[in-house]
Amino acid sequence: ACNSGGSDEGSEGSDSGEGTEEGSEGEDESGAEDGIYSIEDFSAAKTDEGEAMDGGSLTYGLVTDTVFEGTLSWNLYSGAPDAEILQIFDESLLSIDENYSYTQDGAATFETSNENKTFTFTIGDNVNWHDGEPVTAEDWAYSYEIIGHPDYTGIRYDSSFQNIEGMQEYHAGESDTISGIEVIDEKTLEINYKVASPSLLAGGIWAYATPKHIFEDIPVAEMEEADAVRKNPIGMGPFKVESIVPGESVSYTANEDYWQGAPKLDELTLKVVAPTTVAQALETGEVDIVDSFPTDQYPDVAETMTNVEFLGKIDNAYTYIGFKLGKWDADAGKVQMDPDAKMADVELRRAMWHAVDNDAVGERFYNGLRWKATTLIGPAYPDYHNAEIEVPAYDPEQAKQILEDAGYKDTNDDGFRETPDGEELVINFASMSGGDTAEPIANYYIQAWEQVGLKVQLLEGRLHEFNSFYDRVEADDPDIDIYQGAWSTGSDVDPSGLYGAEAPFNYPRYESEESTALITEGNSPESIDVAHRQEVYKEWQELMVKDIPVFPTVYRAVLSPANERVVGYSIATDWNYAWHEVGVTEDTPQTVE
Amino acid sequence: MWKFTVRRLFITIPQIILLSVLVFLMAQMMPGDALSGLLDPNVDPATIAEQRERLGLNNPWYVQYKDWIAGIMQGDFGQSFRFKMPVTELIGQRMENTIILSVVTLIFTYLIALPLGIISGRYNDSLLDQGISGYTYVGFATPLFIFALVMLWVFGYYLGWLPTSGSVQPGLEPGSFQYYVSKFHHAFLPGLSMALIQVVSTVQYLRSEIIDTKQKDFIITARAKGATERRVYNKHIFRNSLLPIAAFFGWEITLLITGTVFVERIFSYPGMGVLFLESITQRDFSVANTIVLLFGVANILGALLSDIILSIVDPRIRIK
Amino acid sequence: MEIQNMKEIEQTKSPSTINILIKELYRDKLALVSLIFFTLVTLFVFGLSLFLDQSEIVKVDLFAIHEPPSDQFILGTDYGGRDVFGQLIIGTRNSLAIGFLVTLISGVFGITYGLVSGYFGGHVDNIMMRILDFFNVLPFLFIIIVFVAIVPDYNTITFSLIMAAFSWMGIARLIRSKALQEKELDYAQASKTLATSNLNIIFKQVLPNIASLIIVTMTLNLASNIGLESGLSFLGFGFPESTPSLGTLLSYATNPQTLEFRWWIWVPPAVLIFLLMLSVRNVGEALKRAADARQRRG
Amino acid sequence: MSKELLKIENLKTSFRIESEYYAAVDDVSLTLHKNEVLGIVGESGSGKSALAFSIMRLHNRAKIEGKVLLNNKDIVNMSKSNLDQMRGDEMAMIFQDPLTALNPLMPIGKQIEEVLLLHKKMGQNERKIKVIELLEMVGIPRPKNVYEQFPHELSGGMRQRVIIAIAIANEPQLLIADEPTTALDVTIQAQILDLIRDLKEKIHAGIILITHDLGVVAEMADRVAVMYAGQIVEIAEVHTLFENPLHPYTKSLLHSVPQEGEDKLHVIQGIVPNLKNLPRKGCRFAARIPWIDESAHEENPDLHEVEPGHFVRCTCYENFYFPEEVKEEQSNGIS
Amino acid sequence: MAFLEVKDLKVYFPIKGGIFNRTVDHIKAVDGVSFELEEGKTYGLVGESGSGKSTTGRAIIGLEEVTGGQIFFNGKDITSQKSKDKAFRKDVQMIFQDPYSSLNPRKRVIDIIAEPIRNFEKLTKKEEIMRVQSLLEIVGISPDSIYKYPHEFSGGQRQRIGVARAIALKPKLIIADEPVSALDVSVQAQVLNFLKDIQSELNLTYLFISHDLGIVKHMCDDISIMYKGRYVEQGTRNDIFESPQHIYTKRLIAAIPDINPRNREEQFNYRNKILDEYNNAYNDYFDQAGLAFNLQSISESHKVALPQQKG
Ligand SMILES: Nc1ncnc2c1ncn2[C@@H]1O[C@H](COP(=O)(O)OP(=O)(O)OP(=O)(O)O)[C@@H](O)[C@H]1O
Ligand SMILES: Nc1ncnc2c1ncn2[C@@H]1O[C@H](COP(=O)(O)OP(=O)(O)OP(=O)(O)O)[C@@H](O)[C@H]1O
Ligand SMILES: [Mg+2]
Ligand SMILES: [Mg+2]
Repeated sequence: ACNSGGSDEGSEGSDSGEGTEEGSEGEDESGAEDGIYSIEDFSAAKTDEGEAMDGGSLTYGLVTDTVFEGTLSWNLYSGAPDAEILQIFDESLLSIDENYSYTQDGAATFETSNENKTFTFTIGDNVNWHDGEPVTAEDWAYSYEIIGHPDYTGIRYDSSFQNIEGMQEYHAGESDTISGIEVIDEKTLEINYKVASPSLLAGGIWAYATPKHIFEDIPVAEMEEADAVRKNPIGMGPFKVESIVPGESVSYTANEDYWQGAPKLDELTLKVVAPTTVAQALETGEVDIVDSFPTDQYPDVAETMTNVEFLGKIDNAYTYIGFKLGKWDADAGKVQMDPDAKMADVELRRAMWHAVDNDAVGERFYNGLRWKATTLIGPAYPDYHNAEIEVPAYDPEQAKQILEDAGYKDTNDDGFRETPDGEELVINFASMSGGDTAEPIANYYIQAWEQVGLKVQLLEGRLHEFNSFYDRVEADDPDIDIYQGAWSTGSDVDPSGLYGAEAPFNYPRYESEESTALITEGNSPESIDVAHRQEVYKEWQELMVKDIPVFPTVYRAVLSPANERVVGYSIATDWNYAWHEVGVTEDTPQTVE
Repeated sequence: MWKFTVRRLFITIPQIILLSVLVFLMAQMMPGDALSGLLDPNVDPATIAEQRERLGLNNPWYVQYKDWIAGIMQGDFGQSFRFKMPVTELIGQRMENTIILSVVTLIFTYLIALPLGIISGRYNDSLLDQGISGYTYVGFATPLFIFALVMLWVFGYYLGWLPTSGSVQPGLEPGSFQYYVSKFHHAFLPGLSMALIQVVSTVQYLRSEIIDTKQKDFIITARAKGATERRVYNKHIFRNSLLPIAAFFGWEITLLITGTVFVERIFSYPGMGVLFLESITQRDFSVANTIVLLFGVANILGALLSDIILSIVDPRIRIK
Repeated sequence: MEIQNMKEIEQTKSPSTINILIKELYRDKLALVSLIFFTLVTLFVFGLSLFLDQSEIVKVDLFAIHEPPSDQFILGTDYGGRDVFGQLIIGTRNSLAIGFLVTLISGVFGITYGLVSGYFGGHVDNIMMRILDFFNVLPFLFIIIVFVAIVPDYNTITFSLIMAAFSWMGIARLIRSKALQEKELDYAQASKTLATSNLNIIFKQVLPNIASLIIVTMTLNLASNIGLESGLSFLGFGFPESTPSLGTLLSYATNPQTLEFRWWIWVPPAVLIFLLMLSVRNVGEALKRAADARQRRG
Repeated sequence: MSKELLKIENLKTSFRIESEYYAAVDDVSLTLHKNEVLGIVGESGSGKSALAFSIMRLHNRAKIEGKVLLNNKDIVNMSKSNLDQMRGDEMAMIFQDPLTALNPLMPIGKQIEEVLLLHKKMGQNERKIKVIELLEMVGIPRPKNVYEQFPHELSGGMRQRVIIAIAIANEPQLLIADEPTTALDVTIQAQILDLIRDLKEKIHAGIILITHDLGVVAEMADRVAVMYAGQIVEIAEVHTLFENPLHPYTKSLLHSVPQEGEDKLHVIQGIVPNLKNLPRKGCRFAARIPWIDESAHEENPDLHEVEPGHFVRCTCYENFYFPEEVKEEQSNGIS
Repeated sequence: MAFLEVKDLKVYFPIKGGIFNRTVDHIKAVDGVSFELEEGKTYGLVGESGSGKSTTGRAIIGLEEVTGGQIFFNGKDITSQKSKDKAFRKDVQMIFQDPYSSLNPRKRVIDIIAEPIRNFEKLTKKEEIMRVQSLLEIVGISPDSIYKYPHEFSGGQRQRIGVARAIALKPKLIIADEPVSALDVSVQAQVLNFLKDIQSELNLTYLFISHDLGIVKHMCDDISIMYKGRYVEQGTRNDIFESPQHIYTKRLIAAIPDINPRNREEQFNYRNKILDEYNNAYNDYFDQAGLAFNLQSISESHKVALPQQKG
């Protein structure tokens, strides 16, 4: 399941925020020369300075420009900030390892049968809701009944749900029950899938239960507004929601009855911190931890902010330049390539890749906390990322050569190249606003292309706001030839949602037989064999570097600073939001003198 | 006075209707409609068309307008596509904050403006007056947002005296005493920042009003009666020059509303102003439109209030 | 002293409105300094921007990001490695240009509106005033923002028009009340009995009498329009970043690192906007005094 | 009328214009007795109001020199609090413009009460009764209603009565009326003048009546002072002044009033010079009677007592004639 | 055929009120006034403030909308605004009360005086200057003042500039609305003298509006007394001053202060007597609404508003 994500820090997020761990060894995070940093310098887990005291409280800062929506239900939420709030008081029944694969260490265990099509889950006996009721199989099944319900308006009902036996009938209202889901006993649930797929084991299962005894009487259509979601939600996690100030903050208290044992902290407070003030909030101890620190501010505080430790990991996201190669055929429900598209010539696209210096972009704008991207499956997926592929390097001369060879010459001496047919070539570039760097980066690319003789101009002379940008890209606005976008990918590497021929999110509107074959292969039952799947995806990554429907520009790091007094905190994927392990060594946060 | 008030009310009604039409037209001009946000892009276009028909989005504009108004009458401003909740409820949460901020600002404004204006007007051209005029002079040229930023930096971060964001300390029981203390505490710095800039016009107005009144003939009459200087000021000059200020009160609302957008943004104060800005950038237009409508109504009522206050305090209008 | 020495008479001409205003300005040293400052800044930024290439200035330089002031960059660079000084020049020019434009559009419209409403009075006035009242109670900042957000292709002209659409009321109201007073004065009545046409009375008789008031109001409007523009840009609803203005430069200060460590980006525009507003106001106030003195004498 | 109530000696009131002081009242000396009406006439700008304001010390920023003795108390150098006690009690004033002299936001009753409150120990009710009495006394119909009303609800004549009520509330010994009827119609003027006359009988005050209407003076005053350019140019008993005016200015004024049988009115040449341009040396009126030889004027004109109680300034009155008289005589002579 | 004839002139002003600001009533500023003017004479209109004198004058020249009645000028009906053509504008001029506001402070003397000339004639700059200078000479102001502004003149001079403007087109009728009441006695005399002088020179007819009976007596041949929008008495100077018939007229005359201090007592007693008479006989002279009755002729030239003799 892939979803569109924002271009920049903290913008619209998407699916459950799972990630992988990478390069977590470097303990020493002391400053870099030239103010250039590397993700290698960061650890994902907090270095504990002493023993946790008994109890204590901690403030967790949620960095966002806006307020949080407050749809506090895994089934219903849509914004990333809500997920941050949710993960403290409610958790997935299944835990994952560093490779995003389900483990048997969570609140529930599972077995597969029937050629990996049937899953049988057993929920631990000591797993209870905050109100003392046990978490039952029925509760878990209820989540599926909500998401699959005809009145459901959320965004979770996707292909992995459709893959469940009887789900489509239920969704269409033809059936009152989902035939593929069976409650065996109070703590045992069985789900039957139509097709076995590797995605299922990599986060493809909806592992969040819903307290049915509370939601039972609320019609699905009204759930989003229910008090049980907005005012006094309950979960099964280590902390309970004490009170909510809408849009601003949430106070939690320890759940003494937590199945992994009572948390170390007595209280936890989550509050919204604006990206502009986050540094001061950390320095003064107003917050102990923030979920994501704006990387462009890091160099300014790296030396001075001595009261916190910066944790870091690679984000499962990349920024890219996309080329419009066709249109979406709504009737057929698939993309339609256009051989006459302005950007149809792959040599032109390759030259444009050669022309830009993404390492410099990463270093200059992000001080190394973003760096040149190579393939469309990033290093956040260590098992699948193809690090060997040779991608076009920054080389303006070569770019010019490629263009010359492909017939793009400056025939009328205006300083810009014309098409091989001798027509003016003006490439319209759309990019979205957001953050300080959006504008200079867009301009940088334009300048870089100009250097190799390509006339690229910013669509309407300005950046476009996030929503209207994507609307226009999605609508295949003829004024857009190329665009800069970003994807934040989910836990599964499967690229079908972004580059499949039938994917509406396939914004470049690219397809090829080869690509389609590989994508299908990667999610076939054969690919449950991880080694096979790795092979397929490495091949697909190579194909993308050859065909260049888009080229990735930078990968990025997530930084999460934590006050020195915090122990037991981590941002590693396999930490599984173990908030009950988090403690503090002293009563008050350390501050910068 | 009653006649005046009633007549004034009658002017208000067409204003509100016109405002609603304007907001409605604005909503029509906005790209997309209520549905483009509500529905999943993956949903069958036929379903969307069906939904459209069902929601009356294909009706002629006046029918839609009528339905919209009918909804508003019942407190239904539509649904926020971003927050997935009724706009009414969403704005309700923010309105409290904005009102608290406005009240705090108003209190500060009058607490600062009245003494300054009175001193400056009474002792005009004295050293004190020159100081105060200097302040209004500088205040006039200082953009609110720069000033607020500096205030935030100095008192919020550098000195750390006051909270720098949010509207209330987390975890307090809503409605409790501490809760309101905390709300006030959070509104203190933004309110003060706004007030310090906004007093400028009031101080200047009060000053010139006092200087003006000082030269009126009836002041000479009062002196000729043997009234002491103090009495002349208290009973005649201040009273007469404060009345227009009282009437200014309603107009102050317009100023406040504009100011809150800036300070709410700067102090990350979750009120209607930031909600508006977010809604616009997130294209949550049902929310944005509702806020425009509400602020417009607030302005209209402010103007009404001003006129009514004026009619109460000024006998020349009262009698008419 | 007969008709013969007409030459001499010509020379003893009494001063015109403009002359009196200029004289008053000359007397008020602060206003004079302000005027000179304002004029110099205006000439400087408009003049210099002829030689500056906007696309050159907004050109991103990856290797000069956040440079402090130096010989090469008088006021350092911003996060895009762009020369702040050049942006300041162009930004000031843009801000002033929009200030002038909005003041002019709203001024011309407001004056005409006010004159017509005030001079004709009666039902015309009644209806026009109700419309004006309505505009007055609109939450203009919000509506401007909405318009900026929904007008797809906005540029200096559309932006000015949007701003002007909500800033003509003040001057219109003022001019109207003045026109109401003036037309009741005997000199306007006299013109009527002399068969002078309404249009002539409005524009040739009444208008010159309120000219000083108009100049004063327009001057003060200029200040508030520059302020409004910077406020809108600050909120992100002004010019796009590729068209710098004082407001966009100032909005960099929302970044606390910029606020604290990189003063060269935001302090110059802040100071400049402060000085511009002050000088415009100084001039406006001096003109106001001049106009008042004149009224007392006339 | 024997007792000297008010004695003004060498009063000089100067206003500051562009950092220099100019005297608007220049060396004025006069006396007023109890129960006497002293009329002061003169063209606009001759300093009549300035003189009146100086007596009450109502000027805001004027330099006052000389002596103003009311019952032998020196007002010019009196402390502010003593002055406050005198104003409204021992001395009171009626103003020219009834439209602006009342506080628009205060009910009529309160405005009259204020002057009682300031000087008399009275209970609230007592005061109200007294106010209604006063309103009745100045001839206001339905005083109980008017008590509650606001100034703008009354006509000009009524407002002037209210101002008079304020002035006489404490039965002052000195009443200064600065053009009390100029803004009013003749019929109302007559009523107000009658009222003042009645009041004089009742409270035996000394009254200074300022006006530019010679008719009013003729009807009201016991003695008349003629002011020109800040100075008194002639002062005399009313009969004397009207029957035997001496100063050229007095003569000119009397001549300009339309009178039976006269086809041509007399015109005084030129205008009253404004304060800054006042000639400070020699006869101030000289410029307006250019046909009179310079030598006729005194160098430092002083008030001369030509007969008991009749004072004239400057010697130019001695051989004064009107130019048209000469012409008439000449043309008469020819025909 | 009369030079100017006003028949039953009515000018009402609406009183707005009520919740919707509708016209709820009218101020009958002028309510059925009729008179005739003879060429070359001065016709006085007297009354207390608010009696409708100015409104009458302004209605004739077209500054107020006429509610009812007719106005004829040289036999031509000029009641409606439209009928007041250029010829009429040329023939009828007005002098205003306030010499300060009646001259545009932004205009130079030449522009002020030339305004009517420019509206009617095409003159070269030079001719125009000559014309204006000769007009200035007529009104006794130095011709080299043409480039001065009004504030550089005294009240009397300004009033004469106003007159110069009024006579620039050689009008036949001049409506003078309290031309001297804003002026000091000394200056008053100057303007009055001057008005008399040019009357004979230019054969002007004056409609002279004033509340000062002394001045009216000095200036006018025929006089009308107005009260609350209606005439109470009309006649020659002698009719009015020697044998006033209406109690209101008598009261007005009695109110004029006598300039001879010897007559003080006499005048005082007389005034009181008239006042008593006025109070006693009020109902004989005014109807229930307190308005004057219609005029009745009591001699060829003398008309008084007395109740219709019943019988
Ligand atoms: N506060 C003041 N400051 C400066 N000059 C003043 C002031 N008050 C009066 N004058 C000047 O003093 C002179 C005398 O004025 P004053 O008011 O006493 O005249 P007046 O005889 O009362 O005239 P009027 O009949 O117009 O009331 C005038 O030239 C006037 O301009
Ligand atoms: N434009 C107007 N609107 C309403 N009422 C008016 C208007 N002009 C005059 N009036 C009223 O008409 C009546 C007559 O006014 P007018 O000016 O003719 O009186 P007047 O005799 O000239 O008085 P004055 O001596 O004060 O000039 C007054 O009651 C006045 O209030
Ligand atoms: Mg005076
Ligand atoms: Mg009049």
